[in-house]
Amino acid sequence: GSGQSSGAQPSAGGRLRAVYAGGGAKEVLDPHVQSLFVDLARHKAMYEKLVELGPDLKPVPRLAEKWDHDGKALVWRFTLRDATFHDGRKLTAEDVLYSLARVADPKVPERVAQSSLAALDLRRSKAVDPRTVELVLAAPNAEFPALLAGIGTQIVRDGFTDPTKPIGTGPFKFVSFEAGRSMVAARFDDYWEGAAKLEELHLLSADAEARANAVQGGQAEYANDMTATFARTAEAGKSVRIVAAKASTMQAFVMKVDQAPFDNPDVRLAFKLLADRQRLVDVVLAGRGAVGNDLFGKGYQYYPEGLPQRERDVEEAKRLLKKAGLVNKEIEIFTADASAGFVESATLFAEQVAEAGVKLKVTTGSAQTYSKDLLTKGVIGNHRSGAMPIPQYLTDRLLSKSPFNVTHWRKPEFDAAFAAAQVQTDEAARAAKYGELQKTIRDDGGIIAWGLPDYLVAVSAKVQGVEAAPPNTLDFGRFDKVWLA
Amino acid sequence: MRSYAAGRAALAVVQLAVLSVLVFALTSLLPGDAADLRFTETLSPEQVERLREQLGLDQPAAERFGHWFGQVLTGDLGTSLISGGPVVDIVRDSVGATLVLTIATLAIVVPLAVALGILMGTRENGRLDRTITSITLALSAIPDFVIAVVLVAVFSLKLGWLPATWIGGDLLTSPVLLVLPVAVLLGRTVCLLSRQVRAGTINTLNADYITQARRLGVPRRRLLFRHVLPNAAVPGVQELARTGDTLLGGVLVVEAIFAIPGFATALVDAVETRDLPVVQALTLVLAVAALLLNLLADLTCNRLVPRSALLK
Amino acid sequence: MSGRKEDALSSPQPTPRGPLVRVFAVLRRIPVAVSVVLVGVPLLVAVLGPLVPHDVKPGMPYAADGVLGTDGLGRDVFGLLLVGGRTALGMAFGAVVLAYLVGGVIGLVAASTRHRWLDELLIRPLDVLLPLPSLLVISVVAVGWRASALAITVAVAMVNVPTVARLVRAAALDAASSPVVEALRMQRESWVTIQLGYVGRAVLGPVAADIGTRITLAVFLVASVNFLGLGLSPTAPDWAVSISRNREGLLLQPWSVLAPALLLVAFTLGFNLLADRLVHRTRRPAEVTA
Amino acid sequence: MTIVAQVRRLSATAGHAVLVDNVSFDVYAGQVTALVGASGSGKTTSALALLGECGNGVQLTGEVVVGDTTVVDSNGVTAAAAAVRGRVVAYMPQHPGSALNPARRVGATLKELERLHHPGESVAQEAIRAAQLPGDRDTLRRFPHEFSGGQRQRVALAQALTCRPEVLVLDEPSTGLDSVTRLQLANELKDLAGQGFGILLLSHDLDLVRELASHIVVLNAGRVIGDVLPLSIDPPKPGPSTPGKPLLQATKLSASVRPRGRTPILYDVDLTVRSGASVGVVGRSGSGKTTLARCLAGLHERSTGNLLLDGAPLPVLRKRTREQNRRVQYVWQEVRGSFDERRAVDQQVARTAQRLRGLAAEQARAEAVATLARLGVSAMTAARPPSRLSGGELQRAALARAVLAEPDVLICDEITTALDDDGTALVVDLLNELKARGTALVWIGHDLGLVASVTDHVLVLDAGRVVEEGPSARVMTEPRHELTQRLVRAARLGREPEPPPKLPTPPFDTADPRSEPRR
Ligand SMILES: Nc1ncnc2c1ncn2[C@@H]1O[C@H](COP(=O)(O)OP(=O)(O)OP(=O)(O)O)[C@@H](O)[C@H]1O
Ligand SMILES: Nc1ncnc2c1ncn2[C@@H]1O[C@H](COP(=O)(O)OP(=O)(O)OP(=O)(O)O)[C@@H](O)[C@H]1O
Ligand SMILES: [Mg+2]
Ligand SMILES: [Mg+2]
Repeated sequence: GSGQSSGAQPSAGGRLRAVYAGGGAKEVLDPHVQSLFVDLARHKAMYEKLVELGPDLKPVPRLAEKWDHDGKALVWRFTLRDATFHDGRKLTAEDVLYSLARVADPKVPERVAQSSLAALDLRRSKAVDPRTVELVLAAPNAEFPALLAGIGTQIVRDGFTDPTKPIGTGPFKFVSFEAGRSMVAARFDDYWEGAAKLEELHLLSADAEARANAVQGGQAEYANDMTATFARTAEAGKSVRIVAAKASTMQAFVMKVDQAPFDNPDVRLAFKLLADRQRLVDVVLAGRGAVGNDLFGKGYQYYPEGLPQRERDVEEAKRLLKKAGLVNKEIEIFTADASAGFVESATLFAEQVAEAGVKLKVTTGSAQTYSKDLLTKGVIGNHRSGAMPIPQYLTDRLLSKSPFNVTHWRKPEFDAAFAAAQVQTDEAARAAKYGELQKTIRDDGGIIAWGLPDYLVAVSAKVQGVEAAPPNTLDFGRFDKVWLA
Repeated sequence: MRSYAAGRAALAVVQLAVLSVLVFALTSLLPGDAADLRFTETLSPEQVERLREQLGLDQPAAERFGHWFGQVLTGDLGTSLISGGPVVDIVRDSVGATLVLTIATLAIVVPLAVALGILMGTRENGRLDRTITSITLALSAIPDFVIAVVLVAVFSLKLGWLPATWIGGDLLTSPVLLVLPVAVLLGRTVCLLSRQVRAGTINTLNADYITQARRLGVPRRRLLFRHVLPNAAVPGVQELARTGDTLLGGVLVVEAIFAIPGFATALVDAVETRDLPVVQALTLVLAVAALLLNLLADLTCNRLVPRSALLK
Repeated sequence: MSGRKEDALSSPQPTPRGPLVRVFAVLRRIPVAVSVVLVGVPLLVAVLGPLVPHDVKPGMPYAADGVLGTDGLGRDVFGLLLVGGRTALGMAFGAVVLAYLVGGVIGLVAASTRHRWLDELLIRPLDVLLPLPSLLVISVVAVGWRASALAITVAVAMVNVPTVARLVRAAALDAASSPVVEALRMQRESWVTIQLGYVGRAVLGPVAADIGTRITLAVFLVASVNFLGLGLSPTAPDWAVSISRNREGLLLQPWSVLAPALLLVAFTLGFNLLADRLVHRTRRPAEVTA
Repeated sequence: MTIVAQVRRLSATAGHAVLVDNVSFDVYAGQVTALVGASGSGKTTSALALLGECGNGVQLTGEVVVGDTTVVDSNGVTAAAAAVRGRVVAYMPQHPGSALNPARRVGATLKELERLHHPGESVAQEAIRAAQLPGDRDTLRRFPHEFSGGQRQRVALAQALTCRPEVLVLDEPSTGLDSVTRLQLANELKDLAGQGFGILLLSHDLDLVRELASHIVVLNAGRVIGDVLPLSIDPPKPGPSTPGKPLLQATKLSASVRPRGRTPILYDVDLTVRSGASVGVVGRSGSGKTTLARCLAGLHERSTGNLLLDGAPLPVLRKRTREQNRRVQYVWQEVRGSFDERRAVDQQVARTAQRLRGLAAEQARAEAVATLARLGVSAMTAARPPSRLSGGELQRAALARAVLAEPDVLICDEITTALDDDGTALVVDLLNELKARGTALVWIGHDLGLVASVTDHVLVLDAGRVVEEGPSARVMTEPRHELTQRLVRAARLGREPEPPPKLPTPPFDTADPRSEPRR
């Protein structure tokens, strides 16, 4: 809960300093090249997308007022809002086409949305009128609006070439930027949704300890991505308030389903049964989170309801492991200090697995290359995922051709079922099909999703209007509704 | 003297060249390259492959080094593999804060260490000497990260007197930002340096020429500042040149704790992201600084005590 | 000149007796015993700690269970202390020993060789290495061979090799070029007798003085590397890692940070004091030691 | 005669040791008062009392009045003493080379002293002139290391003179100087006394004292034992000389400081030593005598030329056989540096017999003790570490160390500089005996009288070249080369009724620096 003081009247003016985990030279100003939270926040302040994601990760209109398709989900029409760019020009269909073309430019491989929007056929897409744009896909896809809400899909001005002079339709205008340090933006008075209350927005970069010190020491009013321990300390005082988006990300162990011993479904199940999820949540997440049920996306659109919670059952696990002949064997778990809690959870999980007579040896790899290494190295490892629509998660990680298929889950029938679901234009039918797929994953797949960490943001007491929202959704890191009391 | 300078310069050039080969080799040993690290789980492997080609990382290491070296010879440090911007900018941006930090530290360290060193040296084994010795030894025994954590907890979070981080701060408008970082860096440096000055002072005081100057009626204060100090400073100056490297280790800790976007952080970042041109450039800058510092120290010593250079 | 050597510049003056001076006058009376205790306790913990059977059931993070409470992973702080010293001190000791093995031999050989080219061959490369920032070497090693105590020990050692080699060479050269060695050669003493009996002993003084600071610096370097998360695994029980990982919970369970910090500080402080004493001793005129 | 300093019943004690016992003397304006006596007799201690100074742990009593200030009374050094230093008494220390601050230009210190003691007067310039230094700007801007040893000695003198004190104390100003330089010094001092300074001269150089002093105080073991100079013992009689076959032959011997002949310091020296005979090497300080000796000993490796021992080539020490090593021995000029501080002297001496003659440890030790005793160093003294031996004792121990090898060629490099006449006699006695047994001797020294009596043949070196050689008696009586003539003439200081005509000081800047002492 955000626990806002009731009845405070929004007041205009003031400067808000928000601190994010910095990326040093990695930080970029180009809205189509981004990957860090601090980049996302920066782009969100200045740019907008056609579509955004709601709190349940369902597409909601943004620059596109509304949309519909030809009934086969192949040709999509988006009606644009009456929005104004920072330079005073109105948003038009041409801007949208230019932006999407810029994303797809094959000469610049680092435009992140390139692969997710690969299905878009830009040659056949066109501006119907200044406020209507028609986008044609190469193959039908009922999830297309969600793809337009993915990262790196911001709408820029037609002819935008110089990312160092950002011009968007967002609530704040660019003032200055230093990679790895700060960006300053000022209120854009002609914002279509009504000008922001803040006069000035500073987005700063710093690591966790500095963020904590800054928000406690009054050098910042907003600190993103805080640790549970900090939350515990901060809640003892009065100066800082924690805004927690409950259970909005996922922590898991991933097993490679095509490699021994995890090519044996019994072993996979045994490991799922061995995880003491509550203890993992209590220790690794310091209690700030919910236990997981071996599935991604609890509470999101398409999450199958009514699944029983997987409980710990050491006896059953022992039986399965004995059957698989794994007792007293040693398996390596490949981890790295790549993300908070990885090494800790691996270490703890090793203790839990040991209770069933299997030794899990913790091997630590290089933090920076971990996500790539994990694709090929280790039979079991750590995995986390931020908030994203469930179909996207499946696309990215669980199809035969998925680029980040860390569990090596490659089943043609699964791929086919997913393709069939994606073209299904009826939402309920689609949801049912997705639900089936997810149950398969939960029972048979290689993901031990043990915890759903809360996403924690710290704000100083005078900051009002900060909503608890999962990352990557519309209300997350949004400063046009925030004011200083 | 001219041949001495020429020899030094030639050695420096060789040192820098060998160093860059070494650094290149060292960083080439690291697993993964900049393309792998550029983005995690946002770019598809196919995109990463294209990127790798674009960055020229698919070429053999020797070729890449040759290319880089040729560029440097023409005075171009190249572009960052990560930000795509000129390396010069990254170097310039990161050097500033660290430079201010170190200069501010040294501006306090040097006079303080000299004063303490002389005070201790003139009273060798006296009460004051033992007292200051104990304090400096104790101070230098506390790791700088412990000092930093404690200082922040007390002066920023508890008392709220001083800013805990450099986040969003500007040195020009709030020089108070320097207080805590400099305080952390001071401890060990002052200790090391003052002990050198102390040793130098004691040595000098025992020298015949000081006894002789006193016997010729040179008064105490003059004796101390005109006769003892220049000689006593020599080991201190040499220590100072060597302190550079030690100091940098401390700077990294301080930069991490106070969120100072400085040189040490940039260097570690660049290593972590395999941004080779940046690593190379930063190392070069550092090596040049170290060499210059040593040269400066030698020249200073030579100026202070002309014979000391000849004795080497 | 006066008998008492309070001030070498002039006749004795009354010593200032401010309150501060009086307070710290106590400090200077710290007998050797205290320094030995300061060094000894952490050393004993580090060496014998892992042998002490200490089994506690894991608790909640930063709880008050056990002697010193628990750390961020719910582990018993006291139990961690017992096993965390081996790496914290061992890596530093190992690094200095290694640095002296390599650098010392290089320095001695370079100083004693009559072949100028061999001297050049041994020392010039080190000259080139000297400006190589230790930070870079260590971060490269730390990033490349993450969490390997051996790799970091070797890296810290290598960073120290050039300085050690130069120090030993200078001291040995001083001794080797002295008329004493010529006289010994005139008497046809063997090379080994000269090196061990005279040169080696002459080198011992500067080395003893150097080893004190070098070990403290190595402890700091290793600790800093671990503190910055470049070194050992974040779940390692190492003291510096504990300080680093638990400092967030300083207010929740202070011992999780303070206990390892105190041990580390006690060790370096004690070592500093002892080294200082040793330097004093070696600086005394020869008559006293003869 | 005005008394400018008065010492009455001065005693100096260190613990129970009495260093100076009831010493009284005066220093007169315009005259030279000399304190003489053997080494360790208390000269420096008494002189320092004039400044109200003493060594560590030393307690002064008695009465010392300088000008009209009492600097020492029955309670020790008075508070007023500090005021006389520099202003009333100026002291030139025993080793002036190390008394100059390497970090300060010599002019700066001179100006400083002028401003301190005589502001507004140009005393510094006068002092420089009196010290026979050129007073140009360039000289004053030099640092001490840019002067030669002799020049440095004069800079130190200029410093003392700049103070324009009433009493000038000069401690051993002539040790280690060749005869020419020593003569120049004597003349300078005479002039100074003429200008009205009261000079206190401390020296064991009796000839110098005889030449200068009008009042003499003889000290012995801390007591005044008289006011008449002890008679100089005549140089020992030349030993037996029966030159045999050539033993050691050097031809075209050249040496350099740096490798490959850069910075040469010795040029084409030829030298033959016959068994049972003795060759002397003389020359001004820094002329290359030690270098020549070290070449023969095989210690100086940067040399070219031929070296034959008994007709067989003699390589550098490193490549010599044990036998060659034994047959050629060298006695160091800088003795103190050649002993290991950590081992007892007798042990170190005995090692020679053990290593080179294969004697058992016991036997070697006995022989060492016997040889040392012969040289006047008691077994008790020799059992101490070198730092507890006086310079003279150590010098004799170094000789014993070499003699124990029973060498065929013995090279002695200024081995009597720290010895008084009795000690010298013991040394010469031993050497004569060795010679009688066929040992060949190379003798280096500044004391020409002694050289003449010890050697048969002499080489005169100047700037690394042999400028004259011949039978010792002939060279000393009829020197042919101009340098030899100067050396011989200068050596007559204090022994001839009329002083030799004052020699022109060589032009300062063209003086060959290699002919000046470096330290
Ligand atoms: N600080 C001291 N403590 C104890 N004994 C001392 C001290 N200084 C000198 N002595 C002793 O006092 C005696 C006289 O010393 P002093 O230096 O006056 O002799 P000197 O006549 O000047 O001899 P030299 O000709 O060698 O210079 C010596 O035996 C010396 O060992
Ligand atoms: N290492 C060196 N570097 C430079 N010059 C040197 C070095 N060694 C000797 N010399 C010079 O070589 C010359 C000869 O020195 P050497 O010691 O042989 O003189 P010496 O005749 O023995 O003098 P003394 O009478 O003072 O002992 C001197 O001018 C000296 O300055
Ligand atoms: Mg004396
Ligand atoms: Mg000589």
